[in-house]
Amino acid sequence: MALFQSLFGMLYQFGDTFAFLVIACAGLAVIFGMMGVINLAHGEFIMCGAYVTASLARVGVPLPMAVLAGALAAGFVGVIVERLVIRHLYHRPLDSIIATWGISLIATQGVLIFLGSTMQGVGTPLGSVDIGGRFYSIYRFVLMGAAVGLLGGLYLLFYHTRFGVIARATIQKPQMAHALGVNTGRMYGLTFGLGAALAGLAGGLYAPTMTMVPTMGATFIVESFVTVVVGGADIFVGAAPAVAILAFIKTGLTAWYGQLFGQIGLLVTVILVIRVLPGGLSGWLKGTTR
Amino acid sequence: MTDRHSSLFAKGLMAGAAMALALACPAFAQDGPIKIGVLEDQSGDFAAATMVKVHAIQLAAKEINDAGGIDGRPVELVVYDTQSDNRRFQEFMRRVLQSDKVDAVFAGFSSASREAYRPIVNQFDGLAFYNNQYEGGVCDSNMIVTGAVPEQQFSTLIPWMMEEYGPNVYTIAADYNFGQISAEWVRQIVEENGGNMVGEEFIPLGVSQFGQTIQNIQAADADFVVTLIVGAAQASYYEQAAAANVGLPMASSVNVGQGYEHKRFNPPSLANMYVTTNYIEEIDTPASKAFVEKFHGMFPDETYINQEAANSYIAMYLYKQMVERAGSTDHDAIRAVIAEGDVCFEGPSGNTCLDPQSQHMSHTIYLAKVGDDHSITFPKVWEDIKPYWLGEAGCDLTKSDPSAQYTPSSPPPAQ
Amino acid sequence: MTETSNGTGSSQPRLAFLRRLEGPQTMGRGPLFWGAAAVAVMIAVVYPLMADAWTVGNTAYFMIWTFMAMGLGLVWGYAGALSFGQTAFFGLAGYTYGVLTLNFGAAYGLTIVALLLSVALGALFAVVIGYFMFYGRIQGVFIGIVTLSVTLVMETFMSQTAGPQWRIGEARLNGFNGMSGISPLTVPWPGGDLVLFPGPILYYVLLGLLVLCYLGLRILLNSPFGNVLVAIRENPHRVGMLGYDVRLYQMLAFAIGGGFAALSGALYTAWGQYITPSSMGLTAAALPIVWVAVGGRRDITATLIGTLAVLYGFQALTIYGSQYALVVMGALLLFTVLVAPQGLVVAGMNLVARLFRRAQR
Amino acid sequence: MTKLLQVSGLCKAFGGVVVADKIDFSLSAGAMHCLIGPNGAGKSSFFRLLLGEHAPDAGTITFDGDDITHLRSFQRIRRGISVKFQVPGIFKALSVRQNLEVAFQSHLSGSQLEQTIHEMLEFTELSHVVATPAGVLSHGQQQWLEIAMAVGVEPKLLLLDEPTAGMSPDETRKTGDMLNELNNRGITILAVEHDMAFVEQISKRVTVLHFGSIFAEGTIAEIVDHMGVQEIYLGTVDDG
Repeated sequence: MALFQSLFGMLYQFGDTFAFLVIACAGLAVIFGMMGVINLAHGEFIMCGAYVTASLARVGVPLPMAVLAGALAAGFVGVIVERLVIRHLYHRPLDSIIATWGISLIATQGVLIFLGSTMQGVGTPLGSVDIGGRFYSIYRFVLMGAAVGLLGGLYLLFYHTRFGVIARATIQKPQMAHALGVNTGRMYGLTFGLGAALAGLAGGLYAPTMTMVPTMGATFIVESFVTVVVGGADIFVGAAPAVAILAFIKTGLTAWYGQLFGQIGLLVTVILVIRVLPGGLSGWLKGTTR
Repeated sequence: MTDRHSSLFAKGLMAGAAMALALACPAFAQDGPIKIGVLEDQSGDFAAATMVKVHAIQLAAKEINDAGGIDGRPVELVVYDTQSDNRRFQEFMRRVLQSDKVDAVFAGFSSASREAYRPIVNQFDGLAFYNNQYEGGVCDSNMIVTGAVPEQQFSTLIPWMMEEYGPNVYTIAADYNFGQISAEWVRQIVEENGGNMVGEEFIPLGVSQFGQTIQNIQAADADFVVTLIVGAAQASYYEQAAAANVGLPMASSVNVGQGYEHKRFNPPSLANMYVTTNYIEEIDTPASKAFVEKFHGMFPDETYINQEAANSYIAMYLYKQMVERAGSTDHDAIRAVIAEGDVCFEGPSGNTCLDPQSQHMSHTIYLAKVGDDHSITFPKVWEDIKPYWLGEAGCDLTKSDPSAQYTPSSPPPAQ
Repeated sequence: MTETSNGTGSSQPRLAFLRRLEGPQTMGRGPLFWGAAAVAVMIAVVYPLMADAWTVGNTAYFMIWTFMAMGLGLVWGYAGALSFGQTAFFGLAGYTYGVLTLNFGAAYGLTIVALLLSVALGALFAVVIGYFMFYGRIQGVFIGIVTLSVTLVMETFMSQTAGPQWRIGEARLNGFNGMSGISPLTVPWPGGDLVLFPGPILYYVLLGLLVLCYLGLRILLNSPFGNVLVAIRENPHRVGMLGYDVRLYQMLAFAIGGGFAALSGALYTAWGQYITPSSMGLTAAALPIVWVAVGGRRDITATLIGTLAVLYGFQALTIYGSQYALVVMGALLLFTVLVAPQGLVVAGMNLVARLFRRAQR
Repeated sequence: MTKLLQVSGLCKAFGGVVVADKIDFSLSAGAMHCLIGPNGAGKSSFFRLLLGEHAPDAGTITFDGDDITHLRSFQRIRRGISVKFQVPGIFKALSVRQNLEVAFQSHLSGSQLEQTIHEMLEFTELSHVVATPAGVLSHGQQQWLEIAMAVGVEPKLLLLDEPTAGMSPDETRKTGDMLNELNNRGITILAVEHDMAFVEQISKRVTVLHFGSIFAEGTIAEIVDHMGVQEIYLGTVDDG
């Protein structure tokens, strides 16, 4: 029984970390992988999704609807931001880092000024379940399911829909796509919007488990970056294995040495991966399979 | 929303230059105003807990001015927003002392910010009030600490919890000075009372996911959990622990009283939480009720009046008393008053007195219990709990001023 | 862009390096520019006689940061590698200075030695990181991510050193709260050591150091080394095909930039007698980028003026703009990137030059 | 006569794509040699292998008597290989003079540097634009500037990748004259070229590359007569 307990415990922790990394990084990965833009306002899109979700849930909107609305709201903001700012910076990736940092400053402080320093959250739904003498939050299992669904959904979207194919074509050969009559500007806008919406979804999904403050996005951002870098430029090939490896490293280190080493382990992994595999996991996987 | 805007606008006006409303009363003595610098975080990470401190100081200043000022001189506040950034504390501490030439400074939320400005206060021989509960140990004659310290909060809380729930204790603490030192106090007091530490875990600042920690706690068979976690991200623990049905009583010296988590989180995630604090707005005494009423009279949409707000308010009146007794704002004269050992104030939190050896305060410590619906009850109140550790360890500011911070593991050098 | 000097004639070989004070890699040349620069320095010299003590100390404090900014200008603007982690070298040097002075005290000019050692250690660390990155063929935005990771690892690590076991000699690292009680810079002086508390003396020392570093950087940038750096920014592949070891040049530029960041770090620690892990955190790491971007990264003069202007501006905003300061800062960044991508100071200098030319016509 | 460049058994494949298939190739000192072949024949890859931008899977490269197979690019350049790329690899933000300085300053300084810059400016007729940013030069001038950058280091071997791509017939002829002059001064030249008229103007011998291996080698007349070469290559060239 004790063996089952600790085995299941490990598995649960792994799944929990896996879900967090997938959900946190999806939006950043789409924007970085598809457009080469490092979005430092990623955390603020997450905060936007969380705030909208929590506000709606507290006036009685069912949580799934509220989460969806949070994602849509963040996506909508994303489309506007792309049109006003990001669009002018595609050829200047370093400048887009600065611009998104500026957006992040404005968003965090703006929310603090207009909505106050904190907001009442929504409670975690669904209660808990007793497995082998330990209690586990059922909502955490929902998050794991959502992570797997998210990976599958993104795969289907980008490989089996017209939008996905055109989007990938646009990103790989913009001039060619343009010549073929694709409205490349709109594709970029939609892709950025999708990335922002995924960030909003992350905020919505985690809103019931976290403290609602304007800086809440910051707790996601380091982990998101780590995952994207380890995954490499092609997120569809690299993200899932990257998340699996990182979740394994983090779970292991946290379980045996505590939270600090879980954190440091992640960051050291990034540095090592970049040194050994400059193209990230996806670059390495593609290099060996071609 | 419009209310909020207008009060923000008013704050903006006040923060910039001298406070107009403080100057509104005309009949003051010749000496000119007594200037008090206010360096608090009105934006950034800590704003949630510190905006109210600024309001408390403004409230006290208004009351004092309405009643004729300090020794007939009006109080003038010089307020800067330090943005939760240690560097701003350094810049603005220098500014208030050197350029604005204030007579005293009320400054700082995090211990890091206090340590950032302390060398500057020492260099210019300023007088700074630190109005937070903190890890304790600052022995510096330029500092007056009005917040509670671990020995006051844990020597009351831990034995009570052990008697009520059992001897097995699990501590989770933020992995920095406050958490480490507080955890050390908990450990020591648990052992002194014949209890048993079944687990102790330190959480890096900024961590928001507690899956592993919750599992460890469930596995440890603790009777109660001491939560010494800090910051918005770490506060996510409560929601996650409730969702996983940890179901253990909790004890803390920092949550509720400072970040009013019981107001922000949905019930019952903080149910069965016990906190020792020297003040929270639910305290049911006439003095406290009057204080809350006055506060809301001036700041109608104040979210929560926490212990730091009360401490800041008390500190203003303490300073008033010291200046009036000393007959000047001169620091040596003020220290002479402190050395008399009877600087006390009967305020919203009950009677508090300033200890001349450490320049920390004795407090009435309230044990607050969070109910299932997040309402607060007070199962126990201890009166006149003294900040004994520094004095016992050998800090005596009436004799010498080491300007250092000590910890139980590195106490003052033996005389 | 026209050029006149740089290599015409080779008289006075002993002072040949002085000719490199002006050249195509740096804006400003000719008697007008140097006249203006001399006037600026003169004003800076007499300014403490007229200003109050706080303003002088505050200006000295701002000057401390310009070294890190100029170092980043070299790495990012000239060598084309956006480092998001200059604060790693800043912090390392700050802690080194703290540990050294807490252990060995301030007598006999030891603080000066500590300062030099801190800068050397910072530069050495930059060599290691630079070797790791450039010899590992890391490029573009990934340099930003690696350097950011380095500084965040250091912040995370230093934040948890609160326990008593974390000490180096006499110096407790003291975790998140930071190390305090550090000696200010102390110069041995006949008739009693000169303690450089923030005040006029420190101001003049820093001003001298700043002028020295600025002129030194100008010479470096207009030297063959600077030429190659700019060429690498433009087309690293071609530079390799001209027989240069591109990685070595990038690593050296990175080391110099790290050394400058380290100088800022050690000076900052001496100034405030305090250093904390948050000076290596995300916000702190982003600030140098903001200064350099807003001022202008492709020119060292613009970087210098821009950094001072942004520091003054942001502080003034914080004093008078209260809560809105951070919003205005963010908006300023957006404005710069969208409207004046080469930086506000560079845009301003170009505008002045254009008006001047038109007036002459 | 000793061989300046000796390539033997050079192989390189990317996944399933073979870009160099056991290439044996040599070049005598003082030669002026052209490398031709249809698109995808492996010409550029061969250059990259010679320059050390790709590591070969097998084979050796010997230059001037030394094995350079495992040297890094810049080390090969320092031994006397120089290259001019198809797309002008000049530094557009730098002036013409600075471009030349960057190219030469690694081994020249002071008056020597001045003199070489002066000579190269004369040689490429760029003296009148010395202070112009290279990015605003005409296409032909950019190509010449890059030739000057490649030549000023006094290489033993000059590699040229389609030196006349995008040039007018007039500019092409002038470029041909320049290269002949350089060859006369003793620089060995290996050029990849499409324009057969230009190949005839400059080259004594020609090598045809096809699917990563050497298909034919000989004088220009022999190659033009070679039936197979016409099939794989010349037939596809519209303006041959």
